[in-house]
Amino acid sequence: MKKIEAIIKPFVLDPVKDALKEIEIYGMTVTEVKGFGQQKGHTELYRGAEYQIDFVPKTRIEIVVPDAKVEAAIEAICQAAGSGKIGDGKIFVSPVETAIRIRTGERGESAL
Amino acid sequence: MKKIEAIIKPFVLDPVKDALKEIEIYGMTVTEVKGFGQQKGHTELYRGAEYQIDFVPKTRIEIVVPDAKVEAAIEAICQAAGSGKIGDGKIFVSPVETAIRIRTGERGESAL
Amino acid sequence: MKKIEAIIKPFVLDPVKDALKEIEIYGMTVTEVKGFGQQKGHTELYRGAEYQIDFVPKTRIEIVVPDAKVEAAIEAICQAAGSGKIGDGKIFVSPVETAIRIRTGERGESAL
Amino acid sequence: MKRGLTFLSLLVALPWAAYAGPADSGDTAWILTSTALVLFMTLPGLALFYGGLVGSKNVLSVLMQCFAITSLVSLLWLAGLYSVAFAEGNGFMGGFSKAMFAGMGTQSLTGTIPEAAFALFQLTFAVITPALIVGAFAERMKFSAMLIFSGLWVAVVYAPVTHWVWGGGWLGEMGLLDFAGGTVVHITAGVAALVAALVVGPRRTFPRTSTPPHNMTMTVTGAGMLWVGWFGFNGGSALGANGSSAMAMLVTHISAAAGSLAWMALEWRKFGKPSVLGIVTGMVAGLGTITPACGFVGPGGALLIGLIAGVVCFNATNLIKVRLKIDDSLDVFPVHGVGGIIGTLMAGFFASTELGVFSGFGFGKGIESLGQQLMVQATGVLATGVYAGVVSFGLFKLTDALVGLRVDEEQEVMGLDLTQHEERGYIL
Amino acid sequence: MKRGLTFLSLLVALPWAAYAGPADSGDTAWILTSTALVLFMTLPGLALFYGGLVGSKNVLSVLMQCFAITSLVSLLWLAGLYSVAFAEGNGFMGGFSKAMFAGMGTQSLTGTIPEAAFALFQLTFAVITPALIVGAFAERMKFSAMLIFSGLWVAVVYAPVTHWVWGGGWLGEMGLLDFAGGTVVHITAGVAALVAALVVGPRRTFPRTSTPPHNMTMTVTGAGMLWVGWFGFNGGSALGANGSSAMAMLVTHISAAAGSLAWMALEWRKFGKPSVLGIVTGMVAGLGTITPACGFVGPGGALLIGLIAGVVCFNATNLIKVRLKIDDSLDVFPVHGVGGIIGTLMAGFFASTELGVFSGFGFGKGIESLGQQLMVQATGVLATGVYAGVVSFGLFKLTDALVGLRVDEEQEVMGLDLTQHEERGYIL
Amino acid sequence: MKRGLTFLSLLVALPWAAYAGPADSGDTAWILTSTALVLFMTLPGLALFYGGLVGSKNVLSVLMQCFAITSLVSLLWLAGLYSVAFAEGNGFMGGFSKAMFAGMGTQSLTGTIPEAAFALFQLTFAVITPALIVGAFAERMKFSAMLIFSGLWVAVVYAPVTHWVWGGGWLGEMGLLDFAGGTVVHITAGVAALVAALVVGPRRTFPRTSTPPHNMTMTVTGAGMLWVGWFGFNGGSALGANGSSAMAMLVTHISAAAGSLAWMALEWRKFGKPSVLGIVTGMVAGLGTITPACGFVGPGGALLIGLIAGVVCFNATNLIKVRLKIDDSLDVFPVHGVGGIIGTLMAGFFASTELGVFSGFGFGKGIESLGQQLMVQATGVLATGVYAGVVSFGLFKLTDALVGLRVDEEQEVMGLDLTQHEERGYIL
Ligand SMILES: Nc1ncnc2c1ncn2[C@@H]1O[C@H](COP(=O)(O)OP(=O)(O)O)[C@@H](O)[C@H]1O
Ligand SMILES: Nc1ncnc2c1ncn2[C@@H]1O[C@H](COP(=O)(O)OP(=O)(O)O)[C@@H](O)[C@H]1O
Ligand SMILES: Nc1ncnc2c1ncn2[C@@H]1O[C@H](COP(=O)(O)OP(=O)(O)O)[C@@H](O)[C@H]1O
Repeated sequence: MKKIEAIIKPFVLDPVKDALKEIEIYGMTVTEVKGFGQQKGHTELYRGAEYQIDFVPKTRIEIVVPDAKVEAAIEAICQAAGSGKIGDGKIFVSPVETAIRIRTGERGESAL
Repeated sequence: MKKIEAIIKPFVLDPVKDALKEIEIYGMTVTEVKGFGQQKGHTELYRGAEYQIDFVPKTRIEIVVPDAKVEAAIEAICQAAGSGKIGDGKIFVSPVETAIRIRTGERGESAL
Repeated sequence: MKKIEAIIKPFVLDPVKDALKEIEIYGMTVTEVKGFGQQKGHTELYRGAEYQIDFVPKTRIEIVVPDAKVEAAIEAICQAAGSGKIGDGKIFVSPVETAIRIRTGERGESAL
Repeated sequence: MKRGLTFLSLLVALPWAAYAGPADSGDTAWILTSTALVLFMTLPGLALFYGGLVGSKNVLSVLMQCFAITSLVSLLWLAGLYSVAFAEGNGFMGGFSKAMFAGMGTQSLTGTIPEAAFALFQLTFAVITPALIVGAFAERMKFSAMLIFSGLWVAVVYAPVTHWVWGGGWLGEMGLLDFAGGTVVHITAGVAALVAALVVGPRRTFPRTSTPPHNMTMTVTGAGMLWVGWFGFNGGSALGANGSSAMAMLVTHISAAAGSLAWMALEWRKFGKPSVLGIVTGMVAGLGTITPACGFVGPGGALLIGLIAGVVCFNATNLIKVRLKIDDSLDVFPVHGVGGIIGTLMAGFFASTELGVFSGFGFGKGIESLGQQLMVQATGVLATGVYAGVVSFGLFKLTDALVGLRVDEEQEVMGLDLTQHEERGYIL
Repeated sequence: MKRGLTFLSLLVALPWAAYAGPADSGDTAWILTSTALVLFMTLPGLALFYGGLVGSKNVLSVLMQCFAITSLVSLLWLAGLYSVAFAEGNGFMGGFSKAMFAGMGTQSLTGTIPEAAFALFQLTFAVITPALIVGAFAERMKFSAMLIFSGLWVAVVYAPVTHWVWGGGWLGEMGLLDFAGGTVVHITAGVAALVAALVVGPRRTFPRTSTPPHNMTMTVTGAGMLWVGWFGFNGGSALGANGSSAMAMLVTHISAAAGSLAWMALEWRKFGKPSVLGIVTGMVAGLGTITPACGFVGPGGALLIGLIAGVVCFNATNLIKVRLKIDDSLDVFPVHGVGGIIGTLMAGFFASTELGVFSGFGFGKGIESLGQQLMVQATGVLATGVYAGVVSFGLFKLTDALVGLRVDEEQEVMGLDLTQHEERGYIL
Repeated sequence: MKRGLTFLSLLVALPWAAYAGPADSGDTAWILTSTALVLFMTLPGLALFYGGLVGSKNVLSVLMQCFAITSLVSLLWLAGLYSVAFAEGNGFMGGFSKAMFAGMGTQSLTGTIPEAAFALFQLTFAVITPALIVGAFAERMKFSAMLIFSGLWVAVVYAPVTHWVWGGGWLGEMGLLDFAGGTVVHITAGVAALVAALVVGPRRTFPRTSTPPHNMTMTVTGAGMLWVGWFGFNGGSALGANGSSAMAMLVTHISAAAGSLAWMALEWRKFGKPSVLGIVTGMVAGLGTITPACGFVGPGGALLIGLIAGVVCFNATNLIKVRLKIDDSLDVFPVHGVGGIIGTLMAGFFASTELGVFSGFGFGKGIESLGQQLMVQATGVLATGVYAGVVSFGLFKLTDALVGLRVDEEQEVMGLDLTQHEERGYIL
């Protein structure tokens, strides 16, 4: 079981969600985050004083999937979130040992 | 050392926190997130136009615990967060290699 | 490749970011979170009624780095975020299997 | 005094619309302005003041309740309640001769102002009174129940009590001093709020884990609007632009300031820190308490009234919420109810012309002594309080039987905004 | 009736500034107050009402547009547009004799009030009308384009149409009843909004994934301010403090309340839940619709006008947005345009003195029958609607040629606040 | 001119309360309304304007300061400051004969209005002036220190200076033109703000990483309220409803619009984008600058005054904050102080009746030439500026000695809301 964490641009959340649905990944958890990377922030001016805003608003999607679906999920996300422009974001894959569904106590892949 | 990540309903945060305290888990980090899963979102209507809100507000609790406490923690969370209704949430367990307490530089379980 | 997750006090975000930049870590993702630990929350009073606020505002920095940079990053964060006071926060290190840059599809360390 | 009683004597002495000369343009200008100010107190003033104090999942429900009450009561006022309050009738209620504002043209006068201005000005009072009660049952009442209760309450409590005091009824006749609504507005609403809290029952989280105010900036914004709007409420109650309205505004302002500082000082001493919620609550206490008195007392009296208001309402709030654990969610009774009671009593006292720098402008018509005036004031307090309490209880029970008062637990947890109105306050 | 027409007859009958006695202080007080109330409708009223309805990344752009329009139109009004609207001229436009407020001293009068008060009161109308249009092209228009369009539009549409109706022009002469701006304000703005939506085109996300309102509390706050401010808009249009202004305010209030409840009821029935956005939209519909009628109809008429406004505008909104899929973002046309049209027609109807409890105060000068009055009203609706539509279309095309109307896709995605103004609404 | 000076001549010529006929109802209506408008400027207007500009952890502290100042100054005004400002005395201060509003009944008049209205109207000016200073030391001042300083400052700076200019004192006698408070309000507050910034010292994050405004929508809301409320501030300063008040309002509005557009244009050129904070700051500059002049200049003069205000204050802000790196947090000095200075000077200039389309309504009493008037204006600027500067410095030092001016570093980092008031602005 793997956790796939994707940091994407906020406005591609809907397409990414739809792309994941198509490969039958229904569960996901989304967080609003601020990113720092090659894509630069911007400057805001308030009464002539400059405020350098280094962070760019990003959305973080977290999905835990069976090993078998990892590649498909990566593919789907890249497809839906890629515009070819700097700041499209990253995907990180990391191991998850188990998952539990709180409602039933089920463990493992059937809990996803 | 493991990281336990639980996605729960926002209003059970307090009971869950209390349940963890009882088994002497005091440290935790909480994030407000939006979830997507079997529990469906809702529709909002503004002047007759429908807005389908797919995401449900959820709370994510993250605790890093020594291996010995993993089962007890899972148990405590399931107990406090479970209502038997769809949307109660998930728990994910994943490996953590080390923890450092910034204040002292301590590493390992004593840093928790 | 490792993921370094640091839970720090919100107002040291800028120094931490600068310290990481100095050791040439440019990419990071930041989330506003609420923490619970030894540092206690506070009480708010509204018309004489007490509200115990258990959670302290914290900032979570997440950086994925090549194995070689892990120690330097930990060092830099401890340096910039440590004040010696309770609540300075924690760093957690965990394994990441791979990273993908959405824009290009690159994988592994070159995607960071 | 004479000026102060313009309104009362008018209603008592003149056959309606007997006189039809031109309106005084200055008096009219001020009452039209006051009308705008009093509507402003409810929308958006009170709505914001209350809205900020609830959880963010219930903010729209509060705003919605204030809006719906405003609209509903306005139409009921047109339909017949203005008539019940102000048309000729007996000592207990007016007749229906003015239903649908019958006979009201652009030439009809009430005193020196157009009757249309008078009717609309009074309408804004009828609107804000039930809106005040909303604070007591916030975060748990069904919208439909709120609507039914408010409509009935205005008809059965507010309109008749208005007749008693201002419409030529028995309390006014008796010489009750209530310039701008200590009994009519604050006691009736405050007592109804206490009944509401008891009948509807506490929020499911009370007092264990109840949520703090979600947006204090909204509450403070509303508070500022209330202070400003109250100038119209009290100053407009002179029904003209003259020395009496100016003095009413001046003493209103002094009392608000004194109430604010008193509450702030008590908080500072008792809890170690003064809070902005404290200071604005003291302001409302000062304003509510001076309301019945503002046409009869001088600046020195107003200072004492404000200070006393701050101290008494501060302790009343503590008593009700912390000690008695009654979930009058936004403290309507301890602030408005208690303020109205002590204000009505103090109006009788500080109206006396023999208090030196604390003197007022004299007792009610036909009243000779301080003791006599205080008896009348106490009668007014008791009569309006008991009537409002008993009838409000009945109306809540009736409403409960009709549609049920509370939302179910799941809805309360999810919040009224989504479950009652399918909307959310903020999507930032 | 007489009072109601004060304004019109004045403009027609009196050579300007011929009379220079002292102003009536009461009338002056009320118009100065009304001026403040109408400015309040735009800033911050309308700005908040609209601002809350857009996404949080565009909120400042809306506020900025309202502020910039206010400032720009104010200077244009000084420069020459007051003169175009109100100086002597022909039936279609005034001359330039009053440019730079020439000849206006502290002694110059318009009727019983200082001309400076009249000019400023009218200025606030000129400001809010183009600000209303902003709702149609929100979230996608370039700031520069907005500025150019608004300036031109006020000059070429608003000022002349004002002359037609209130400045001694052909529609006023014909006996058109438009007390406070059904044609002048709501039809011109509403039709321009429809044209804007069609010419500028929909937001890129419309209707697939458009974002819901980001801050309903802001919208409701603005709505409350609009209701209060409208008292100045309609009540001030009597240009004095008298029975006519009082009655105008009263019927305005009744119509707002009726519109609110009508919309709420329809939503409740159709969608299962009443919403606060619904009730405040109904309120605006009720207010916009009574605007042309408020000096001519009685309370009974106002009740019907408000109810009809709620029902018709509710359905119009549905038609335009859901069925025809026209992205008039904040529903300016179905609420203001449609409200202005039906209100102008109903003004003619409910002005009749022969409708029993629904009677009004009589037809326009020289008009004998209901049929004749309705013909005049229909002429007013058509003439102002068609003129506003055609000229607005031309002005949008011209602006497009000059600077382009829309921001590019990336800017639309990032939001206008950052890309047009380098600021963000909230950093909580 | 005559009308414009009503107020001054009154104070000079009439023995107080010598006349006791009935008040003019129209004049009274307008001053009561203006009073409400000026209070509205502070609560919630200025509170929101300032509150939005600070970080979200300090928003309540700003709101609290505005509320506490309002309450405190109101009681001090009652206690004796009204008397210091307006009772008979010498050229430098009034006596204490009107302490506790002694002798003020419902029949007492000031000119054509009740003295209670005059005293309350002036009270609202006394309230807003120290509230303006709050912007200079925002985000770091102790609440207790703020309270002590503000109380002392109103007593020792504001009340006497008011006497000098409006209370029959030496500057008024000399013929100083200051219609609504260029010297009394804006120069005294602006200079005190500069002193505050220097004595209290910069925020610990300034200028390295200071936080941008946390809620621009709040600031813009407050700005709208300030614009509206300023109608009462300037228009009410005529102390009646007449051609002079109407003209004062008209030129106030023109100057606000011109200041807004000037600032917007400069930003657009210099930084590439116009911002909403820019346009509203220009508005405040235009309003502050026209304040001393508004009773003496015509619309053409107002246009120039507004444009110059925008340009000068824009550059002054840049100079103070960016170049001199003085942390006058919310730019009180460059906007209000500088605006007050240039406005007072320009009042002297544009009062001239010989400037063609830019003419005003004539010089001060007994002043014959432009040069002489300008000397008087310069004297007023210098005297009030130097006095305010020196005394404010002393008061800050005194307060520092008593309780300390600043919170400690940890409190500054955590924010004043939690550490001074144990509350938070938002829990969304
Ligand atoms: N090493 C990293 N660790 C964690 N998050 C990262 C890392 N590098 C980038 N990110 C996240 O990914 C986002 C996009 O990265 P960026 O370098 O701007 O563009 P690109 O996706 O084109 O490489 C960043 O804003 C940040 O949130
Ligand atoms: N595969 C997944 N990966 C990450 N988060 C998930 C996953 N599945 C569910 N979640 C999270 O858990 C929440 C609850 O899941 P849901 O399917 O609605 O109900 P249940 O807990 O009854 O299975 C979701 O809202 C989402 O935040
Ligand atoms: N076991 C844990 N798992 C996850 N987060 C933790 C854990 N312990 C502490 N934290 C986070 O670290 C923050 C700081 O911890 P705390 O115990 O207050 O102080 P210190 O850093 O001095 O040990 C907490 O507020 C919480 O967010």
